Amino acid sequence: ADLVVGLKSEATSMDPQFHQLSTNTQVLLNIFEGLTNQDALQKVTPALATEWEAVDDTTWRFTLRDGVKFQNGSTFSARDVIYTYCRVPLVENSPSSFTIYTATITDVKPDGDNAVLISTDGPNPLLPTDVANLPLLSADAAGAEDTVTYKPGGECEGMGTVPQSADFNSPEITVGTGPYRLESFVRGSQMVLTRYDDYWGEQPDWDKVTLRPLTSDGPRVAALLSGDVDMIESPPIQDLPRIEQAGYSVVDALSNRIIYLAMDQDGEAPSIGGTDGKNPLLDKKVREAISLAINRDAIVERIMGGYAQAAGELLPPPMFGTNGRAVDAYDPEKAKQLLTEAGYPDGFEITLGTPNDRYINDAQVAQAVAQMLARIGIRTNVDAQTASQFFSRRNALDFPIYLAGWSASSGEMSSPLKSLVATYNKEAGTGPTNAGRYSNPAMDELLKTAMTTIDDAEREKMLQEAEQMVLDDFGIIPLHYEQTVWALKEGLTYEPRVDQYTIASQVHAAE
Amino acid sequence: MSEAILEIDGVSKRFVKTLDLAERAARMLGATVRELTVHAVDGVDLSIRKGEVMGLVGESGCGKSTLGRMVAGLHPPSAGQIRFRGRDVASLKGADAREAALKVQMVFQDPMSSLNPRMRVDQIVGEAPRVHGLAGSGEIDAYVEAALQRVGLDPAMRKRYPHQFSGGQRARIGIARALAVQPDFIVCDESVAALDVSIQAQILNLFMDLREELDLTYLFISHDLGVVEHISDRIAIMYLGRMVEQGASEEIFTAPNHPYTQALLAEIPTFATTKKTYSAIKGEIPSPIDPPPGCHFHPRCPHAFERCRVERPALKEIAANRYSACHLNDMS
Amino acid sequence: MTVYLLRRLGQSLIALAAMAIMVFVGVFAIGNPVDILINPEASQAEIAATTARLGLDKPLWEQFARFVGNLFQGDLGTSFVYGRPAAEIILERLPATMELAVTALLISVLIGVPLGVYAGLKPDSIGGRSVMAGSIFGFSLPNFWQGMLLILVFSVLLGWLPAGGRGETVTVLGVRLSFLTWDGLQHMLLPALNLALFKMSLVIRLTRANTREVCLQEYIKFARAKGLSSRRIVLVHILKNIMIPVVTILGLELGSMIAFAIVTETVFAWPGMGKLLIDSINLLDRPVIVAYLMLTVVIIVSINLVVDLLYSALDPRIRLSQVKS
Amino acid sequence: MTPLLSVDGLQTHFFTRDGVAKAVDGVSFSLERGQILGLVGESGSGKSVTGFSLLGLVDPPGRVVGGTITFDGEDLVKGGEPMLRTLRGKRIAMIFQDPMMTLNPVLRIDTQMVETVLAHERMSHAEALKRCREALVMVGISSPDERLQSYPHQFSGGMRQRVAIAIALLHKPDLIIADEPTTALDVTIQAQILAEVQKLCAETGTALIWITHDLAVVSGLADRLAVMYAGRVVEEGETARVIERPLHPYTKGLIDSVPQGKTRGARLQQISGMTPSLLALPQGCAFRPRCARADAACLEEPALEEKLPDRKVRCFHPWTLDAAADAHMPTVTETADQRSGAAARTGTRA
Amino acid sequence: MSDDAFVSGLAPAATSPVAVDSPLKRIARAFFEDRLAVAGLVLFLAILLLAVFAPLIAPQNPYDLAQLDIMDGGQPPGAASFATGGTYYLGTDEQGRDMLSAILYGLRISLVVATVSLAFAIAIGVTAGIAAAYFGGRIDALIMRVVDLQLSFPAILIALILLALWGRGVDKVIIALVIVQWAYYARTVRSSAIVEARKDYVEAARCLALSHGRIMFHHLLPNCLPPLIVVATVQIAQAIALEATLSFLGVGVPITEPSLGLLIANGYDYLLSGRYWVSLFPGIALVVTTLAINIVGDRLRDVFNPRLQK
Ligand SMILES: Nc1ncnc2c1ncn2[C@@H]1O[C@H](COP(=O)(O)OP(=O)(O)OP(=O)(O)O)[C@@H](O)[C@H]1O
Ligand SMILES: Nc1ncnc2c1ncn2[C@@H]1O[C@H](COP(=O)(O)OP(=O)(O)OP(=O)(O)O)[C@@H](O)[C@H]1O
Ligand SMILES: [Mg+2]
Ligand SMILES: [Mg+2]
Repeated sequence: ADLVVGLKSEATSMDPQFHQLSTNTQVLLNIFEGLTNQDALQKVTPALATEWEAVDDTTWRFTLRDGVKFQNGSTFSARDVIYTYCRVPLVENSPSSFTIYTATITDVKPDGDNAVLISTDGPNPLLPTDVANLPLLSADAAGAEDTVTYKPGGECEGMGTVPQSADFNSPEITVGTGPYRLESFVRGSQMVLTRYDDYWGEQPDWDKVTLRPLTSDGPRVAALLSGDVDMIESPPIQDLPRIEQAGYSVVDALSNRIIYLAMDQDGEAPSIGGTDGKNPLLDKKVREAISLAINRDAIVERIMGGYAQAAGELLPPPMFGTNGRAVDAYDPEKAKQLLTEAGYPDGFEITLGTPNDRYINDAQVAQAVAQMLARIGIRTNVDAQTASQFFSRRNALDFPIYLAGWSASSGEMSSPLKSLVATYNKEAGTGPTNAGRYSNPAMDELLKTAMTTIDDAEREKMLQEAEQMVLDDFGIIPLHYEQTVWALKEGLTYEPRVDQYTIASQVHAAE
Repeated sequence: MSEAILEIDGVSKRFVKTLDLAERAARMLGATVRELTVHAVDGVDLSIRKGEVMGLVGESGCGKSTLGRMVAGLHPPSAGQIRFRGRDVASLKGADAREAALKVQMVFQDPMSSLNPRMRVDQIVGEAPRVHGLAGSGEIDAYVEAALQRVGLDPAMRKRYPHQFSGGQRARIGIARALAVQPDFIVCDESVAALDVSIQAQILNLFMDLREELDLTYLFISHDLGVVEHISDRIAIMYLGRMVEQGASEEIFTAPNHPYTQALLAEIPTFATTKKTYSAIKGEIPSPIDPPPGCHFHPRCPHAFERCRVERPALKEIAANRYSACHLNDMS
Repeated sequence: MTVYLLRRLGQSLIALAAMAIMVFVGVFAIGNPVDILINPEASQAEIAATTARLGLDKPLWEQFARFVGNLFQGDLGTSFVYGRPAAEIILERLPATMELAVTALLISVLIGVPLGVYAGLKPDSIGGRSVMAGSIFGFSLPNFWQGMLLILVFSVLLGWLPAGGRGETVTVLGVRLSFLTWDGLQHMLLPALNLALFKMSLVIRLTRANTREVCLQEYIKFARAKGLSSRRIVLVHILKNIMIPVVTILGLELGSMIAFAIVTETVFAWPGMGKLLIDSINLLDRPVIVAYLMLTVVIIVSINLVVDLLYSALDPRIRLSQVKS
Repeated sequence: MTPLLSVDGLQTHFFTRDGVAKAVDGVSFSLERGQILGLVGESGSGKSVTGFSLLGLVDPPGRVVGGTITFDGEDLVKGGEPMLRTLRGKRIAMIFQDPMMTLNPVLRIDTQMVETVLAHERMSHAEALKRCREALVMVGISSPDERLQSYPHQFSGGMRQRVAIAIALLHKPDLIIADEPTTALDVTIQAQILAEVQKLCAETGTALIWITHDLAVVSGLADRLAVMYAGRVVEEGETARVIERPLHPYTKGLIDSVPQGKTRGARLQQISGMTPSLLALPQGCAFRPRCARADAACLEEPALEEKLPDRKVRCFHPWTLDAAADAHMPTVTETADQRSGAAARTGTRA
Repeated sequence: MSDDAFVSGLAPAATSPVAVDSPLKRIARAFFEDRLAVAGLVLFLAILLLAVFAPLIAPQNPYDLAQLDIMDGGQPPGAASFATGGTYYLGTDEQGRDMLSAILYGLRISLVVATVSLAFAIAIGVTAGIAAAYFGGRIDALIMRVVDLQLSFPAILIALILLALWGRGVDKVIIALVIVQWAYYARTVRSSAIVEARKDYVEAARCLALSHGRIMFHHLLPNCLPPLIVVATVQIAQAIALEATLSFLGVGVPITEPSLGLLIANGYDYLLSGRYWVSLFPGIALVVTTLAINIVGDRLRDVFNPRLQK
């Protein structure tokens, strides 16, 4: 049986190490596999490694699966792992390099016949998660020499001529261990995958899978309704009633993505009007007022069509590091009162930045937030832009308040904490996305400790505590968790994934 | 004999289509691109005396209008001098130049296109006097009225637009406009060609009346020999940019010297009461882009001989105040 | 002819240079593509490294100089997003757009010219008036709205035609074409129609105006005085004269069709260059934007060239002036 | 012998927004085979419209609304479009005023000539081409083969007009209507064309209607003259007689107002006033407001009557019938003598 | 009439050949003969009034976010408001924006953008075009090369790129439209000015030693108006459509102050879901507006074309 899937965006490359992009990953996961895997709930599960353990604080040992063959027939071994990890820094022109997963790795070497030892420059509790993002290439297909030796910083030996992104258009080089092999890839039109019969694991249901990029929402839905495709990802929520009515099934799951408001806490903010040049957002009361002014349920209900969940934390519970904090109640009266207490009885004027093509109904949500803030006296202009402009301007700290989203690829609290609220520090590499410049040294300290704690239980407690500190401070205001939706033809099932991936090999025909 | 009011001295006008960057580049690459030069007027001498009517005749494209425009100051000559009252017009600056420009006016061929269709008559006639301060803003209405009356137009019509007049009336407006700046010299470029005979007579009479009344001098351009003969004291005949013959009107009409003039006169349609047998000069008028060498007229001339093909005949005085450019005159 | 080619070449070089500078400065001003391309979890050091890797850390003039240098070696740059030569990415998409534009052009000419001639010959008839009224409509409806209505009616309500995408293609000489398969044709119909409607109105109006103009010409009356049949007068004397302006305008319009394909491709998810441009603008993929515009300039210039040649084939008066210069 | 063409009371009106323009309102004349008729009148007097009416080529909003046109015994007004189609170009040909506009600029000369031949006769393309070549030779065009391959813009005005004449001659028509064919041309070229036309008519026996506003041009060419004013024929007769003794004041005014050598220094005789608008013609005789002899009687419309033998005039007070006024009349013969004298002198010089 | 008048001919004619009215009145008279055109004009004026008085007519200020309530979002036409109890005659969008009000205000934005850009584009284009025609030579060549370049490049591409570079904003849309449009006027004006400049009245004006500026703007310009007006009507309709298209492509006006185009673009997302009104009504408003303008422009074209005048 064949499967045709309508995707909302197209993979930019077939090279699994070229661009860290969920669009790429979800497609490539049909062809390639990493040592580990993340399941639908982002729990780390065995893949090409059957088990792993921390040998000491800085060394992990991964036991390799036996009898796995690449799609070109070569046998999977530690050499492939070393080659793969070696190649990461050698990928040219990568707009988003996978080095963030290999940066800490100091050595990779075989340990006996069926294991590898991976050393890091410090304790890295997240290494098993990280390696899930590093799908393994076939050293043979890529033209490596017989022995490949790992040296950090792209100094590996025995690499041969390293194939570059463009070379991966060829099915000769795009060789993985996954359930499907690449048959053809016609950019802008479709990608065809065929079943790899010698796959080590459970055989997928489909002989042939066609992935079609249908980037506009309307046509994507129309393609489903007209039978052109069997399944689509991210149908626009407003169309879901119609889709269901037409006999299609809709599956959805809470995603790992949180939509939040970040506020400028970096000294004076002259772009805020009616405050005599003061920055009201430095006042915790004002921040709290903003949070209380927002009717999250109304947004979820009206703008998100019910396909979202009001958020009180930075990751949807019960994900790793969440602590069950309640959603801030909608209380405009109290919000107004807080504003008055803070010295702004008449509110102030502020511009809310938002992308308009990045998150589900992002600009709509921003407008709704603006409505609500306007009601407590904070006159809000919405500055909606295409994502590229928005992110550039956000990173240039152009917005006193902005709406954005975050999804934790590791599936644990350290991810949002480290990027969104940890103090911005170039040297330490913390807070890269903290464009509100919120800073809480105590939390920073706690987070730092957690990040080097290998023990999961201990680490989770620390993360919970750190998150609580930030949220109590209203350093960042969670709005809602997005829900990811798939629409399928009758007779298909798909286990919805937190990471929003659409993985064709995991689509099943209903019994 | 009164002194010359306007002297045209070896005046030429060349229209050159110069090569642009691309064309020059192409030429460097070996393409055959050349500059096109039209010798619209080629070394013309003419002197017009105060108060006379100088007729200028010639076939289409021979450069009559171009010469007229140069006289009226609309084109600068490419070579030669035009002297008005003894002063080189091109050398004048500022107020002098403006003064000279206003003293020589032009009346155009097409009475419709020479009037701005979006302006009322009083604006058309009164604009220049107002701008140049010939009439103060208080007097301008009276001034315009007088100008209109002088050409026989009812001043009551001064608020109308040109399209509301007949051809003859439009011609009068054009004349009134020229006269409103008090010129001494008027270039009439085919000023009656577009009019019906009956109206043409009215306008010709008007020209003659005004000449007496205002002591005007005319350069009267026309291809209609009958009109020129009627109105001119002296006549100049052009062929393909050059002056071929010049002299008093009667003399030219009774004893044309140049073969071209002779041919031209033979072709004037005249009233006949018997059927005429027409005969014609052979050949078409050559193009001024590629004029024949020597005497321009030689390919059509029944008397042409070897010298005509190579040498340009000079305009020589063949009798008192009578000029002709023909090699035949050297033979007799 | 040489002059003419040189002039054209000069003009297009200026256009190319203007375009390139504008895009360079512009994209530089919008921001750093790394901001959007990179994984948000990347640290500041990673961001800096990536920026350097893409050459975006250099001053603008240096980036531009490098670009120009590469250009002379026939290299339009490598896409930031795809890591492949930008020219290659665009050329891959070119056939889809061209196919769409050409089909639309054919539709608009084959339907527009006869209707326009009819309306021009019978300006006061009911038929002529309705053609004109219809064309005003085609003129007034914004392209994208037309597209939406087409989808709404033909795909959603009637379900006759697919709403988007390109459908099955056949590869001919390495170029993938849709119109050779039934499925491909079906997919192409709505977008081509969408793209054609506006031009069709334009063609109708142009043809009508010219027909009326030509009809008033003395030579048409002379042709009647010669005793020619109306058929010959319309099919030879009138048609040949109106084809001159129609061809000129259509040449220009093919260029704008390729540009307007952006809208149609967006509405119908047609995988052509226009769609790519929008995506590239959104991702600040400068090499692709620049390459797209360069290619467009080249296409438009070539079309204009062809049009001018056609024009001179149709209008003998032009031929003379070219021979002369 | 019945005349080849006889037009009787022809009326062609234009139904415009501003009213009905009676461009042709009672035009009558007749023409024998081989005869040349000069149709004279000032601009807008309806000469061209008369010509177009004969061929049924009046453009909307114009329409022939009355009168008869009898060509070789058949009524063209009744016969309508089907009959006219077969006649046009074949038995009645027309030459237009502006040679620059009459040929289709985008078609080669051969195309435009051959199609005329093939529109009326079945023959091979080669034969048709041969006939075209002959026609071109007839109008004095050298190297016709080369010319046939050319486009109109490659010709000068005189050449184009000759091509147009050649096209008119292709079927050796019985009647040619020439609508001011030389007005746009220079005198020397005009003379060439006149010479050719004259020769052709004499050779082929074709009748010719020569429309012009220039009395002088037709005076030497035409056998008969018809003078039009405001859509009506006001005088008709043999050329010499009309020129010698114009009956209608308008004709007389027309002749007198032509400037010539002998008028130099003197004022020209002129017709006062201006051409009336066809939309608001004065009551009665259309010339009345401009006429010195007009009186109350002229408030009635005069009819075209034969006041002298073979001389029709539309006037209550024709010149010859008023001895007192006749004294002013210039003797046209005298003028002509003077002129031919001048011509003779020039001729002797070489 | 006396014999004397016959001789002198100077007596002014008593009657004029044509009725006495100005060229403009003639045009107007011709214009009003076509009933469709009059209907178009009336329609356009009505739309204009609606747009101008939108703040007085509209039940809601759709640009004031405080007046919106998402609880009223997505209401079908005729539904009652939760918040105020009023009726949404044309429904609401997902923000609870009353579509009727949004259309009126959107019309305003669309028209303002179109007319302001039109005014600037005309000013620039006319000056360039007249100067090119009047001075000729190098000035002409230079200006026309720029115009050619501009025109050979599709307007939508230029606007798209410019707006992508500058970001959203009414002012930026206007600037982009001016840049895109001026060349049309320059070309139009030049081509008619070149014809006019060849006419004798310009020579006459030069002969009268009038200044260049005076000749260009007092003599030439008024005579180049007819084609300019025609092009302007076409272009204003195009400008409205282009702005709409740009908004549709996501580079137009700010989302909180939607123009018609942006309203349609927003509604595009709801087309399949059955909330047709969000995009249909603004679409109809847009079409009616451009239709009315095009009808008027069409008639003007006919009226101004002297060759086609009966
Ligand atoms: N601006 C110009 N550029 C190029 N050539 C010109 C220009 N003006 C005139 N000419 C050329 O100069 C020649 C003389 O033109 P001009 O108008 O003076 O002739 P003319 O004797 O007045 O003819 P006509 O009787 O037709 O008015 C013509 O061949 C014409 O083509
Ligand atoms: N298409 C038309 N619509 C309205 N009136 C017309 C039309 N064609 C001609 N006329 C009118 O018919 C009258 C006669 O025109 P016609 O062309 O026959 O004049 P003409 O004697 O040939 O003048 P000319 O010497 O200028 O050629 C004119 O007054 C004109 O106004
Ligand atoms: Mg001239
Ligand atoms: Mg005529």
